[in-house]
Amino acid sequence: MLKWIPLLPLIGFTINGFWYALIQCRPGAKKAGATIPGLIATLAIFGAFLISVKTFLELKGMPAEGRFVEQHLFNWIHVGDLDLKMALRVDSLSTLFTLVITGVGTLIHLYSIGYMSHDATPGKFFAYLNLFCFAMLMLVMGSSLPILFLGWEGVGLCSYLLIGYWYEDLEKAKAGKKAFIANRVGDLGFLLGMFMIYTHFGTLEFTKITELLARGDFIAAISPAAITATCLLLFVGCTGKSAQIPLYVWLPDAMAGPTPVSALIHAATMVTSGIYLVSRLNGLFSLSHTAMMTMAVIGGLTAFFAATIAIAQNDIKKVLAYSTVSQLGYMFLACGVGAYTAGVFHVITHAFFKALMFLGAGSVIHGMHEEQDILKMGGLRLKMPVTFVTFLVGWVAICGLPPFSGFFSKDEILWNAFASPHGSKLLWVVGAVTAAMTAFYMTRMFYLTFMGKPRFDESKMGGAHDSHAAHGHDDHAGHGHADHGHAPQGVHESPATMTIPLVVLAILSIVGGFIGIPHMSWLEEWLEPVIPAHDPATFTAGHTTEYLLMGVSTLIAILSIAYAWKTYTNLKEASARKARHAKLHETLEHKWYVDEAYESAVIQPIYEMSVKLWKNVDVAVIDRVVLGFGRVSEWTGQAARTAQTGSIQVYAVMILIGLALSLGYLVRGF
Amino acid sequence: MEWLNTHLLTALTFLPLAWAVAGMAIPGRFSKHWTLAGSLLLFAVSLKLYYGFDPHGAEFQFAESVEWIPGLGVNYLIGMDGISLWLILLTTFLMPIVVLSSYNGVEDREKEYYTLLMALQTGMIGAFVSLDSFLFYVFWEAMLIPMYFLIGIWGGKDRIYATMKFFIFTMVGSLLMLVAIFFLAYQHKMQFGSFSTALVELYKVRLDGSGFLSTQSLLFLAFALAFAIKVPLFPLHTWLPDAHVQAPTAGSVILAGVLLKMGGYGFIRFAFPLFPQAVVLYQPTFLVLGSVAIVYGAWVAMVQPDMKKLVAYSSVSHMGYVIIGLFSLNAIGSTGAVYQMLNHGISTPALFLMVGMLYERRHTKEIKEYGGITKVMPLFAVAFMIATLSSVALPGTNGFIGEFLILLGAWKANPGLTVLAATGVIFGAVYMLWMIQRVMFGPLTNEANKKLKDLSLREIVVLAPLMVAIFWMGVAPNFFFRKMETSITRLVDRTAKAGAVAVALKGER
Amino acid sequence: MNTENLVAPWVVQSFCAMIFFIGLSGVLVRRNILVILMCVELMLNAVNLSFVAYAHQLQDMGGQMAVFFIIVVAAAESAVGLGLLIAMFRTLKTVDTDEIRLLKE
Amino acid sequence: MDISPVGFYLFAGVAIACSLLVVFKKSPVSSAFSLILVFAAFAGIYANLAAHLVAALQVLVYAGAIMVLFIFVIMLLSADEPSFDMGRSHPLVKALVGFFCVALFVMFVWALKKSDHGQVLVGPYSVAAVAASGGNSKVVSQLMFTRYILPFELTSILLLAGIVGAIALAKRNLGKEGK
Repeated sequence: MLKWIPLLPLIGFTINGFWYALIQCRPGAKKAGATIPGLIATLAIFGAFLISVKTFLELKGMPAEGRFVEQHLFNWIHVGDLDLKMALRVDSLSTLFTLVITGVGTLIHLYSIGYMSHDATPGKFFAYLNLFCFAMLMLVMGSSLPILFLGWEGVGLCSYLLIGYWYEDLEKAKAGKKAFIANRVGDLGFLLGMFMIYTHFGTLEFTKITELLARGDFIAAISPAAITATCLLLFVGCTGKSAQIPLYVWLPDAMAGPTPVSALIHAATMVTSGIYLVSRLNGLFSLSHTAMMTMAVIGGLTAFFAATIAIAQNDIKKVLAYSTVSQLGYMFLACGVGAYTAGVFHVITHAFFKALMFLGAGSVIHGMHEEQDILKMGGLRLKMPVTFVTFLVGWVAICGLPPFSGFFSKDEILWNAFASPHGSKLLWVVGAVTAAMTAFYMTRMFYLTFMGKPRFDESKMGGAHDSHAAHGHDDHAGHGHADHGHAPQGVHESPATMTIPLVVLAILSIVGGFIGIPHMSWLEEWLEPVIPAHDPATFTAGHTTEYLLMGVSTLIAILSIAYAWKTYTNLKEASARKARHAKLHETLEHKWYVDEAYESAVIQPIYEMSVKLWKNVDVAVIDRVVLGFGRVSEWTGQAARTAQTGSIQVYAVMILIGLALSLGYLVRGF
Repeated sequence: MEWLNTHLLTALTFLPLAWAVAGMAIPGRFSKHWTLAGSLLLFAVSLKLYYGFDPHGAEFQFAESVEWIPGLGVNYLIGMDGISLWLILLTTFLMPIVVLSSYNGVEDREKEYYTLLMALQTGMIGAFVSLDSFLFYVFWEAMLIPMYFLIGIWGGKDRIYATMKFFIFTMVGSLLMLVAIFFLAYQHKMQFGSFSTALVELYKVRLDGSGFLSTQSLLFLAFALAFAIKVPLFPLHTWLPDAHVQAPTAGSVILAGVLLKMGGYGFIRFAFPLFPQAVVLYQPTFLVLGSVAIVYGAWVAMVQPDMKKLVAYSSVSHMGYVIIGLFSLNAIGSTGAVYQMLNHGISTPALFLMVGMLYERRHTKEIKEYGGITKVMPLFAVAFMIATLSSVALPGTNGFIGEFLILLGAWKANPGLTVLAATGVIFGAVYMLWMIQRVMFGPLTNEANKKLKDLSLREIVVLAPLMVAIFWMGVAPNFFFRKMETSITRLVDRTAKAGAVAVALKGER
Repeated sequence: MNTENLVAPWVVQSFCAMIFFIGLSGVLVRRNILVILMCVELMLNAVNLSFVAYAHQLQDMGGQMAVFFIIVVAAAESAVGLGLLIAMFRTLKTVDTDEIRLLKE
Repeated sequence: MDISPVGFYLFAGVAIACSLLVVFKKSPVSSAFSLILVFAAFAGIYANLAAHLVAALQVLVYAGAIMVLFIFVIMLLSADEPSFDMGRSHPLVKALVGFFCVALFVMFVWALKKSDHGQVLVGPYSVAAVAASGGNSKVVSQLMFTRYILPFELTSILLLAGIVGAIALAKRNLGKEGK
């Protein structure tokens, strides 16, 4: 039964794909509505969700240690001693992920039907969306590292296709390319990590690796440096895919894609694949302290760094993008300090409230007719009540106020950062400060979007062509035809297909936290076979400090919300304060000039280098050498020609010399 | 029909030539249909080869031997094993596609064009099946002549320069090989009393392989030079971009699809088994050259203004992978290398065909002339995307299997270099996606691009088999590995085992 | 006849060689075609003498027969040579090889 | 070699001197005359070597026919003015020619000296045997029409070609003048 989970989205992809390619692409084909392909896609992913729920229940019934379901499809590569089987394996960890992917995926597919109703080629969009789900499910359900890698690059491809979905806008195409190449850089690290594992462990199957990890003698044989190198290489792969410090630059630009894409790919699923990989191989990672320390430090640093940038962003999706990078930093901080379960818990809760907020943002943009700049919004709580309420839930959850899910998962991470054997006080401080900043910029965005007086002129809005589109996708209504020519109607609440997923996700954001309440967390006990729980003895602090820290983090959240609320009530005072330290604000707005730095440090030199290589090495050196042979023969020909003087005597003399030399040579022999 | 069973390979080799000669009688207009029928028939016959080949049977099957030049011990000895099976099938698989793709691409002198194509096929299949080094040399040179005319007559603007360069470059390289063949035959006479250039005989010849300049190493270098030019390996590759840019679509498809594989096949069939110790001695050099070729090819491809030249340099990069795969000297690397040759024989022709289609519509290969093609040619964009994914080695396509195995094999041989080679994975994505972005995506600014027609039915039929092959080879590689596995283990044993002696020698010196 | 005051064979042969080389140097150095032809005759005679000397030494008539034929050839050669010379002289008005550089393209 | 040394050395000296004259004399006529002397000296040596027929032929054909032809041509072309063209040729060419001729000569002499194994009587035609069977010319003519008949015929064809050639050269010119 397992194979149907990834297979259904694949079938959805093929149906939509071929339908689009064969029917839509024919010149003069009439424009198709979004409902048919949308329904096909949603049904496909919903089917997959039902089967994953069935698998989950099946796993629940099994005893703790035997808790996995396997299905062998066919053997993929059999060469020499490498024998890779295309097999799916779902255990307690991957079933959670499948549930999240298919569950949130279904909601997002449903949402997209409404969102993409005005799009010109919905078939292509839903085909790509389903292909993404297939790849993500293969990633999570693969039984060996190469299958995980198959899914890994598959999701990279789909994010490339979906980010650059509105390919007519060069910026969006560039963003897609940037995402794929940044992922590819990470995938290189992942590939080399896989080779290290293969050479040291002799196998790439997860089950065999975990068995070998358990055998102490085997591990002793491998040099610690090799293990650290393997973990770091795999972590490089994660930084590429889950947008951590060096390779996070593609995620904010990925907002160029349609919003459901950002919700599904860049919030809930793809970016969390790094965490899945780390927790899947937690046995390997926990062997090398340095690797975990680098992971924790990079995670913390990314969280803090992204939070600072988010504060100064004005585009609603960019704020959410940087907040995702920051939350991912948190997850890696958790894994770095050894609390993989906390990381997974945060993945789940983050999937709920971040998807919720992205979809909320999407419905705001949809309603505001492609307006994405929060400075031009305001007072939407009256116009879009459902979006407002659900967004409120998401905002509160991410700020980490009890009893919402964000509080539990973030607090678990902070507690582990503080107290776990691998953690350190400094990491807790960074986490806490980032939590404060998160609350601040989230409140800022929430307030500017929904509260206060509307700062836009409704009459100019709506109508056939939304000409003004700062960041928004200007061809939302494009493709050379006016699809909704109805009268200019102001800011409107999104249709039902968009609001239902919002409500469901809001509920999940509230309820989500209860699966991981500290000390009686169902999650820890559920993931026991895959991720061995920490025995509390090794913790450096007792329960009392744990509750104390909980109180402190809640207090921080409330204080920064209040502070943000106060600053943005009167905008004049807020802009005055901004002017005061304009320099800092300006650098934050320009994302610490990281993109420009990359451009000049990496991309430009490579470009110039390759031009030099081509012009100098290829054309100048090698070609000249090759043509040189031609010229050499020409020159010798020329030289020889001068010997033909035309006078017979000279020829006779040459014969004589030749005769003399050869006779001399022969006579020498006597 | 009975004759066909016993002499299948001879039939396969000379059927195209006979078919072309028979085609002389056909009026010019129908020669393309005639050639298409011929190439399809040939493909069917070659399938018989696939079913007849038993991987666990003798090393060289369907063998035939006829005395040719007794004096020199040269005989018409042909046969095939698992590796040449797939390369032959690749040739016969590509030929109908090539013929169909040049249906309205070629207007003047059609009859000669198709005759040359078939003659080229005879040359190629002959080279893949010949087991006598002299016979191999004859076919090796015979191949050049039709290609020379194909590029020289139907080529682009300064085709004479390109085809002359291509011809002389390859010819000069292989002269040394001829000298080496005769030296080997002579050694065979010294050691066994009679001249012989048959491969199996030459395997028995013992050569001093101790130093870097020992006889075995020098002979290896002679063979390696000829094959490295053909591959083309890094310093000797400058003929490829010129030949591709000036060649007609069919010419560059065949050139990229099959002729480049001749270099790799030469290494596998001749250089590796004949000079195992030299191979081990020169392994690091070729690994370095291969890695440099990958990165160099990718970087230079990035800045090419002309699409065909970009794809040509990408071939340099892909074949760099083949070299490091071969020289990793283990089963995984070698299988990866052979598989990468097949992949490259599918993805690059697809790219060339599509560039050719664009050329047929807009008569320019400059990237800056295009932009936003997806809007008017969506189906073309889908096909182009698939071919790019295969060329960029995305898992699920054939490219990934090849590159994964090669890098894994090379990692075992030399981890440091493999890291350099693996960066090729990134640069591969960079130049292909950058080209796609400039050609396919972005606003449709150029007026001329607005009236471009999407793929016609003929063009779909041309591209469909390649697209299917890309996914089939990506998802079910075992189907291909089954047939070539034993041949590769034989190759690796013959090279690694004897090579070990060289290593031992080097060790204790 | 005691043997020591007889002429050693190599002396005769080296004498022929000397005549031959004098003729050769004449051919190579002199500019006048007539003199060149004469020197060629000289070289031919040197060869004839060497033939006869060997014939005498080896007591075989083959040498003399060869001389006989060489003389015939020499006669034919000089006849044609002079004929050419006259024809050339008629057009080029010179017998000096320096002016006659038709071979030089 | 049982020939009288006195006669041989006398004739040899004359021959060498005259051949030097042929080469270094300014005027072609004097070269021609010294060449005749050389031929005469050669005839003497032939007679010394008991090759009477050849000696006779030498005098008849070489001195008589060929040299007469030469003198005739020199006079015809009035190319008699002394053109000491030795001077004009390039000193390097002269040096090269001189050096290589001497070098080769020395090589020949050295080779001949080394390979000279004294009296090696091989063939049946010793001087006495030839005299016994009727003299040199009888033996030569006998051989001419028995063993060497083929070269004899070939030379006759050669002569024919020579004659035709000479006529063709002369005729062509006449033809041109005649028009």
